[in-house]
Amino acid sequence: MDMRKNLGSTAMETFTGNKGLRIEEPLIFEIGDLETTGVDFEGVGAGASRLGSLERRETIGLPGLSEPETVRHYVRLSRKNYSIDSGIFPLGSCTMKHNPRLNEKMARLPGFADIHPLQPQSTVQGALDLIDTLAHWLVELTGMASVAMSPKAGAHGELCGMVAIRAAHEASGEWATRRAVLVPDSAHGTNPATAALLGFEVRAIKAEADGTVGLDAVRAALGPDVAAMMLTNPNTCGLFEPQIVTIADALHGAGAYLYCDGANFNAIAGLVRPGDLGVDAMHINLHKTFSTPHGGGGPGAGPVVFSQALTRFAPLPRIERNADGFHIVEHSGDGDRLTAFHGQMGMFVRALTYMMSHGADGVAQASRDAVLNANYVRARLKDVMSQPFPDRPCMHEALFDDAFLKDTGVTTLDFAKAMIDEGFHPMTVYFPLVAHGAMLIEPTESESKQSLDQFIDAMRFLAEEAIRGNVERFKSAPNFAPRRRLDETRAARTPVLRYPAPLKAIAAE
Amino acid sequence: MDMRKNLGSTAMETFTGNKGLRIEEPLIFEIGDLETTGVDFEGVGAGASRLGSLERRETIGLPGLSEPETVRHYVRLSRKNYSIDSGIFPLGSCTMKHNPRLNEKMARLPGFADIHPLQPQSTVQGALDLIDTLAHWLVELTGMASVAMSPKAGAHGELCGMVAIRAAHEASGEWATRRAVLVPDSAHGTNPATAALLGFEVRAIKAEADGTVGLDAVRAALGPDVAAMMLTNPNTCGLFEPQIVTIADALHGAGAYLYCDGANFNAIAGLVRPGDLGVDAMHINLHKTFSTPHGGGGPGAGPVVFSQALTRFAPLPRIERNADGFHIVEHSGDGDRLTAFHGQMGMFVRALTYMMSHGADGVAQASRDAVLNANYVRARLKDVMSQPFPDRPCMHEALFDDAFLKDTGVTTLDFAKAMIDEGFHPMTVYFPLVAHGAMLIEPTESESKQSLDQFIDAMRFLAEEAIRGNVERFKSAPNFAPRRRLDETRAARTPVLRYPAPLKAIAAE
Amino acid sequence: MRYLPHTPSERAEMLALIGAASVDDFFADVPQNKRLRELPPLPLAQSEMAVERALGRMAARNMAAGSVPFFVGCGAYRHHVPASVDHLIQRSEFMTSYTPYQPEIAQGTLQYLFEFQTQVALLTGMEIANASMYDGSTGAAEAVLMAHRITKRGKAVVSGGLHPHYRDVIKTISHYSSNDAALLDVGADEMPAIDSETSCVVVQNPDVFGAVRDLAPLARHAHENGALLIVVVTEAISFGALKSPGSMGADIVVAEGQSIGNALNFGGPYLGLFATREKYLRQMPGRICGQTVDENGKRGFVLTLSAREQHIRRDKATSNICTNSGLCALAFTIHMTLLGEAGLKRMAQLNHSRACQLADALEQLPGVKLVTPRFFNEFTIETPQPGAAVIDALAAKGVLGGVPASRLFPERSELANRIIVAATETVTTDDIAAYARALKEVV
Amino acid sequence: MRYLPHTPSERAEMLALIGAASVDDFFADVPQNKRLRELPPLPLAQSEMAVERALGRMAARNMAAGSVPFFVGCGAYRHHVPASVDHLIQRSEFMTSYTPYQPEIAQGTLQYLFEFQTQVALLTGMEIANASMYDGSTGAAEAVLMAHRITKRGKAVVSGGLHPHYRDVIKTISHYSSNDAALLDVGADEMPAIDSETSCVVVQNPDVFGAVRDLAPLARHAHENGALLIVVVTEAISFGALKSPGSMGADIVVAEGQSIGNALNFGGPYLGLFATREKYLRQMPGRICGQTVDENGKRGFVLTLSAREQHIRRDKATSNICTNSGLCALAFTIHMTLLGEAGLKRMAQLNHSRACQLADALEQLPGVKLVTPRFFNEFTIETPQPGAAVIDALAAKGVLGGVPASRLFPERSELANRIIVAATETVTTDDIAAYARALKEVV
Ligand SMILES: Cc1ncc(COP(=O)(O)O)c(C=O)c1O
Ligand SMILES: Cc1ncc(COP(=O)(O)O)c(C=O)c1O
Repeated sequence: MDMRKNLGSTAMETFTGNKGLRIEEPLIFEIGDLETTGVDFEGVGAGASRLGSLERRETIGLPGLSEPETVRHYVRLSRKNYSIDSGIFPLGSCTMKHNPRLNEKMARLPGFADIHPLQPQSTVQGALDLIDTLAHWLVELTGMASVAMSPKAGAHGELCGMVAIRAAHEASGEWATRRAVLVPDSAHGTNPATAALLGFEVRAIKAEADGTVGLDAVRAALGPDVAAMMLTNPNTCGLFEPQIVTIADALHGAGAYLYCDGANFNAIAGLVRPGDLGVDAMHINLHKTFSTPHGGGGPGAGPVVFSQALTRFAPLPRIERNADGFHIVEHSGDGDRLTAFHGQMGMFVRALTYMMSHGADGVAQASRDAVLNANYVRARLKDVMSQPFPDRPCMHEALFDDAFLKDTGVTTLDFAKAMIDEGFHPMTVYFPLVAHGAMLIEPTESESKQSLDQFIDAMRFLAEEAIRGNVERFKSAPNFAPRRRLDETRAARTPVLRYPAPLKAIAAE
Repeated sequence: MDMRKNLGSTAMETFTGNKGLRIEEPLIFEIGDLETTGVDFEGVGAGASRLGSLERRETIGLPGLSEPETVRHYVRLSRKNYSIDSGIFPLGSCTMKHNPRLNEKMARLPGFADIHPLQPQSTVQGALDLIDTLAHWLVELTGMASVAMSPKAGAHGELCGMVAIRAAHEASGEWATRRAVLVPDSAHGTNPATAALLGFEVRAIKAEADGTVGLDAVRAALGPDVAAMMLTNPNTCGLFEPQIVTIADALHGAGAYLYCDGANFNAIAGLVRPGDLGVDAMHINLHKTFSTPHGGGGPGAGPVVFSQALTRFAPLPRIERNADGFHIVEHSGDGDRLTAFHGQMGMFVRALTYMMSHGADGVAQASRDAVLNANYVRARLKDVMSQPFPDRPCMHEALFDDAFLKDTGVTTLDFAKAMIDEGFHPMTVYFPLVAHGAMLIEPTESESKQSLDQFIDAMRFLAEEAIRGNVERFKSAPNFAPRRRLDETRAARTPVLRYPAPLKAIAAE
Repeated sequence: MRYLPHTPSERAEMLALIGAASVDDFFADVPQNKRLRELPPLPLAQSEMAVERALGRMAARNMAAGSVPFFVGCGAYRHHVPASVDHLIQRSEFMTSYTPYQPEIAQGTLQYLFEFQTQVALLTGMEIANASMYDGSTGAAEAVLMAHRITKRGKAVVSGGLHPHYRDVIKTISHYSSNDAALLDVGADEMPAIDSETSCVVVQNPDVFGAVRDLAPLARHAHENGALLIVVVTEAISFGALKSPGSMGADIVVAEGQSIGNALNFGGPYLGLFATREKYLRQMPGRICGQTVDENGKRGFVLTLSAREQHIRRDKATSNICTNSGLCALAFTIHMTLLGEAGLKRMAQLNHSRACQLADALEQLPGVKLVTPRFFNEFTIETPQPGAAVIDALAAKGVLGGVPASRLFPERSELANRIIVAATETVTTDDIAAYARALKEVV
Repeated sequence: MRYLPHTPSERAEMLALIGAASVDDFFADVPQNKRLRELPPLPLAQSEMAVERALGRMAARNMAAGSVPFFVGCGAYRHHVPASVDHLIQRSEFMTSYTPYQPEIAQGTLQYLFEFQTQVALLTGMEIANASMYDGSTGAAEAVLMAHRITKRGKAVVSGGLHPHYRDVIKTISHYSSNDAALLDVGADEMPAIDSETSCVVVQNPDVFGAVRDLAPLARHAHENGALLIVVVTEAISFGALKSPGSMGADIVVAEGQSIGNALNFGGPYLGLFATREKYLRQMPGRICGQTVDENGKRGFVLTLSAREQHIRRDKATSNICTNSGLCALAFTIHMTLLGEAGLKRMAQLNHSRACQLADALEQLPGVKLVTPRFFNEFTIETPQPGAAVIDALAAKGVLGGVPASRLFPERSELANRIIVAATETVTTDDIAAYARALKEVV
């Protein structure tokens, strides 16, 4: 690499392209080679091989780095990321709350991390107890009849819940005629995607002017062909669905089920039980409400709680307890299965640690604080920003739209990028679709008042700047991030999805 | 805090003062309060107190933060630091090599981290075995007779070694007349400081023109009043002292001892044994040669190896082995003691892990690579920078001076600060004192050729820039670090060494 | 509560500013009778110390793999993961960040995903890979759906050597996702009949019994009949020793990536690897990271081709997946980078030779028969007694000796006396001796 | 070797560029006969797995405090340290950086040092503090030397309640550092004679037997006679419960900070806290961090007043200390920040009440006598048998019951039957019952 190319005309350019602690980092394919390794092994003798002609003989092309180089490479990469630990991460719907380190420590106890899903059940009684205890918490907090623990994330939980609903209709012989699923247009994309994947027909329900789902709209769409409704509550506008109980009644009256997207359960945990609202199935994103880390995109966990009516349609495996301990039921007639093993044990340990730490009281207080924080953000921003649904109190997130940016030339995206320059992760943008240029702010309970005030003050400043016509700050943003704005169109038009050159060629260069 | 003050006239200033991922962070005293805590306790009842009038009743003024705030505060602070994991850290004499994570993991095993120095010795046999095993490695690698494990760092090891030397002279009745210690002027400050602390008189020895200590200079200073010489080998100019064996002979012939500062043992470990060179005592900085992390300034560990002659003057405690296991000898007549317990166990575990990982072969190879890397840096920089001692091959570090900057207006310090902008930690500057405007570069064996080349290319570029007269780049540096150049004079003239306002007053503000 | 920053007075201040009397005001939309009047009947908050003790006690009731001679596999493998891997994935910036929706401040995540995708493509011998699925089994089901979309056919043929849990996941998803979907089971070594409705053949290699085979003839057979070949791999270390699925003609490769970088974790979280041919790119499920440039022309990475995904395409998406296995993918990438080509091959070789040693030792015991002569690091033996009883007896002696085939195939009585046994680089000569000794006593 | 990045060909390339035939060329200055011809007789390189196994075996041969009822103190205390502390100190940027010589890229370290110094000053009730010493005992010796410098006197009076290891360190350093230094031992409760050669009185509170006392009279006595009062504290949690040394008149406070943020670690690394009055600033040993501004006027921190230190002043320095206990100080600061005023006071209260409970329980046993009625979290009991035998018998029953006084004072036979017992917040009611039960069986 010739680093002179980093030198522009100004004195402020550096030779390396680095800027102090902001260090440029190549790909492993540009620094590794085929010989180097950061892992030593003893006793790799010649040894007889039983593989014969099936042995892989060609060069794979995988770069290796020594341990010091590897550590440095990934530490450097990490420093290009924003995280909860860097500051407020107000992505609406994503619930970026504090991830306690105790949870990480517990998940790494050999008694949890170093046990195999298929070792004799007598040797994993503590693990089964843990899953059972967590299940008990989930059932109690939701007021439901049972829980399926295996789903791997929220969307997988939706799959689990909707599979049960379809199975129930199949069992009652109505599946042939009940294929419609009502989905409000504010729903998360996973809702319609899940329904469609399972052969349901998605029937969209328009939101009322106040951002909630109206009973009339549901009634109008209801019929003998409706299998279920997928409702998010609190919904993706951050509002508690005021009609949820009557909607549930209407659905049940019409022979349909109510699936609740529980991504926003963190607003009501410990305060309101979905089971009391008429919900038949709901997934719980442990990585949202119960704080297992998001990990830059996963892993999560999405256990699904069920009403009595759907319990018997839950997939395998399930854990049962009898006189001589816990048992995993892995086979049972034609039982459905959604994943190879018993679910996200590593996440279960973290979630239970979180719950036991908070206790019932702490869980309720966390919900209250989350709601308080969102309302505080909303109250302090409402005069400079615009709200699509200003009439109802919000729950754990505050939704704004881009009306306040009208005629400024600044878009929601520009606004978000300017927030990056100010040291914040932007809120969720352009979701939900029911708000124009949506900005969905979820502060979570983890933010202190001081942190919220700094965030709010900066947001107010930016809103005022936009209205003052200081557009450059927005259009050029981000100016201070590791990268300026990235060309997403180019990425999609001419996809480069892997390092192209085979490693040998590089070595020869 | 009013953040508007962050806004200068240019559009590039931000409201918060943050710049993307570079986030400003206040002091805990500015964000914490007296009530908040990030640690919960059960069962703190009223309970009877036996303290009576001795109870602390006043407000201490300590700020507390919840756990999320604490984590964020310290993560943010961490991001203002450079580290080995960020890039090359070529501080000469400091040996900033890779810190393997296995060492950290081993040091945290409850069997090592969670044992008490005063619990029954029968319950810590594994720990004593570990110390004994490490001692064996140190004795074998140095070719000495014994080792005292308790010293807490290099300077503490110097104290230990020089105490033994003084004790030996006291025992032979010569202390009254033998008080001089010869110390070359290239020595690290701890050498004269240690000697002086122990009542020795420091007699400086001037280096030869080639940067080494000459036999004649030593002979000239030697006499019946000389207790010892403190010699660093390889020395702080990065040179192996070619006369060390004859110097040792001369000292011994004159009734004096040779103390070797072993800070640079990493150049010769596995290749040359100080015991074979005539050394009587030498400390080993486990945090340098054996890679226990420097931790932003400690803790380290400085075991001292002794020749047969000095062995009986080693301080307590010592570990002995007999038929029924290991014993710690904690009391023995009037034995000296330098610290409360048995030394830096946490560092011992790390160092032994490092040694066992490398093995004798790996330790030797690491020394060779360290020396190779330093010579490579030197060879590739010698035409654009200047060397005070160009004649001998260097060992593990390459010394330059500021002659090449003459008349450029750029100082060694300016040069160092410009390196920061390029994404590097500077080398050691202005040490050793025998080189004018010294720049002491120690790459260590952990750097890949690619990393060295990038560093060297940037150094060459900067050297050329200085000579080209592009001085602004240096004078204004660092431009891209979390802070511009800091006013050290002000810090020393009007010392502010703690947060001044009591916390109550802040809360009331 | 240590995780909640507000003091009571701050809460009061905030309520005052909002103009609310209490937090209850915000719950006005919740019907009065649906608000809990009391806390749910669950324990109250506990200190860190108390929680740590309680969980420590639960953990102590499990037999950790590392504490005994350990030979359990069948889709999850115990390997040594270097300490630096776990340290690095716990960096706040990796662990506590979200899916990289704002690429300018998520280049760390995006760059490792790009590295990951490339590594997966190289290992599987395919052209492209996505940024991960939940695990191997859900990936396998997604692969079948993808084959249906590509071929516009609705039937999958599943080889008998496929892990039965994988088969059940495929069966469940196939059943519900498409009304005319059908699943045809064929024997492990059978060349299946492929009709005009068959979209794909799903085969596992090494199969669930540990047997390895050449898939080229099967690939040819599938392709000649207009079907795709989906290859499932549950032991990713085998990529270092066995001909790549790509080189044998696979169209989609799905693998469980746990073996590289990730702990056993009692079954999750794991890591689905998903690779295919470039021509099928737009039918691929899941997130994909792509290279681009920023406004200054500097290389950078973004999530791309999201027109396939649920958040853009909603009910027309290729999959409903959203959260995937990001951090497990990071662990994989770091471990894979540490290994490199040389290390992976050495590790694979060591796995194979340990397994050969073990097979040799067990085969010598009277009554024990090796059923799968050609294997990588896992094989099947037959014992005189039911496998489940043998495994329980071994466990009582402190040896975790494998998986009785009856646990996976309770309905197939012909497998009742079989045990599937795995040996990785973590197995020592002493472990092998201990197994042989214990088994001798048991059979 | 996994830690060494060079390939053989890179080494060759580098040698070629340098113009050297081999690395041996660089060792030309080492006399031929002094170069090792063979590797030292030590084991060869081992894999991470092998090293982990070997060290794991060693660790398993120790009785971890957390695995048994545990009551050992005397200068090192087992407290619960929140998991976040250990996570944070392992951040690369903290753990793998050096002493902050380049402040512009070390503000993270410098700012926490400033926070640390302030916390230490507040806890001890003093005006200023340094950036740490190796541990409490070396800090105590430095304090005596500092008192000598300030008063220009050379004799230290040491109270009998001082930890004997601390006393021995002071004695050793005093003996060697100054030719006319002398050490006078006085009983714990004695008001010592202070002559014109006495620079300081060193007293520990709570003392090594756990007893607490009011130091104000002693301070007055010392000051009236021109000597300084040095207060040693080995249990930092006591700062949350006991009148501060500063408020009782201390001139220098030295403490072992291990209790806050740091594990037992078999005795090290630990953390020396060192605080004094502002007027003695320039005689203080060790590093000091100070506040300043950068060129843009922004607040920042630097190491300052280094004219006291060895790297500037060489043989005129106040101390030879260089590397100190940086990362332990960080652990302390983080734990202290998590606790805050409220948490520390609660923790101290809990320690005290656990110790009271334990004392009550033990005192009731026939033959057991409480010797120190006024204590914080540690006290001394007398048993009918020699303390050492009692402790060994308890250990055999799986209870680590404290330190026999004879281990610290082998020469004082009047203490032979005494045991020093500590109880912290980690002690449960069950632990206390277990101790009482076991002790009853033993005495
Ligand atoms: C409202 C809503 N529903 C469903 C999901 C999907 O959950 P997951 O990402 O865990 O699959 C999300 C999260 O992204 C969400 O916000
Ligand atoms: C040459 C030399 N001697 C002695 C020391 C002192 O060692 P320590 O910092 O471990 O006390 C150092 C390190 O700073 C050094 O470089």
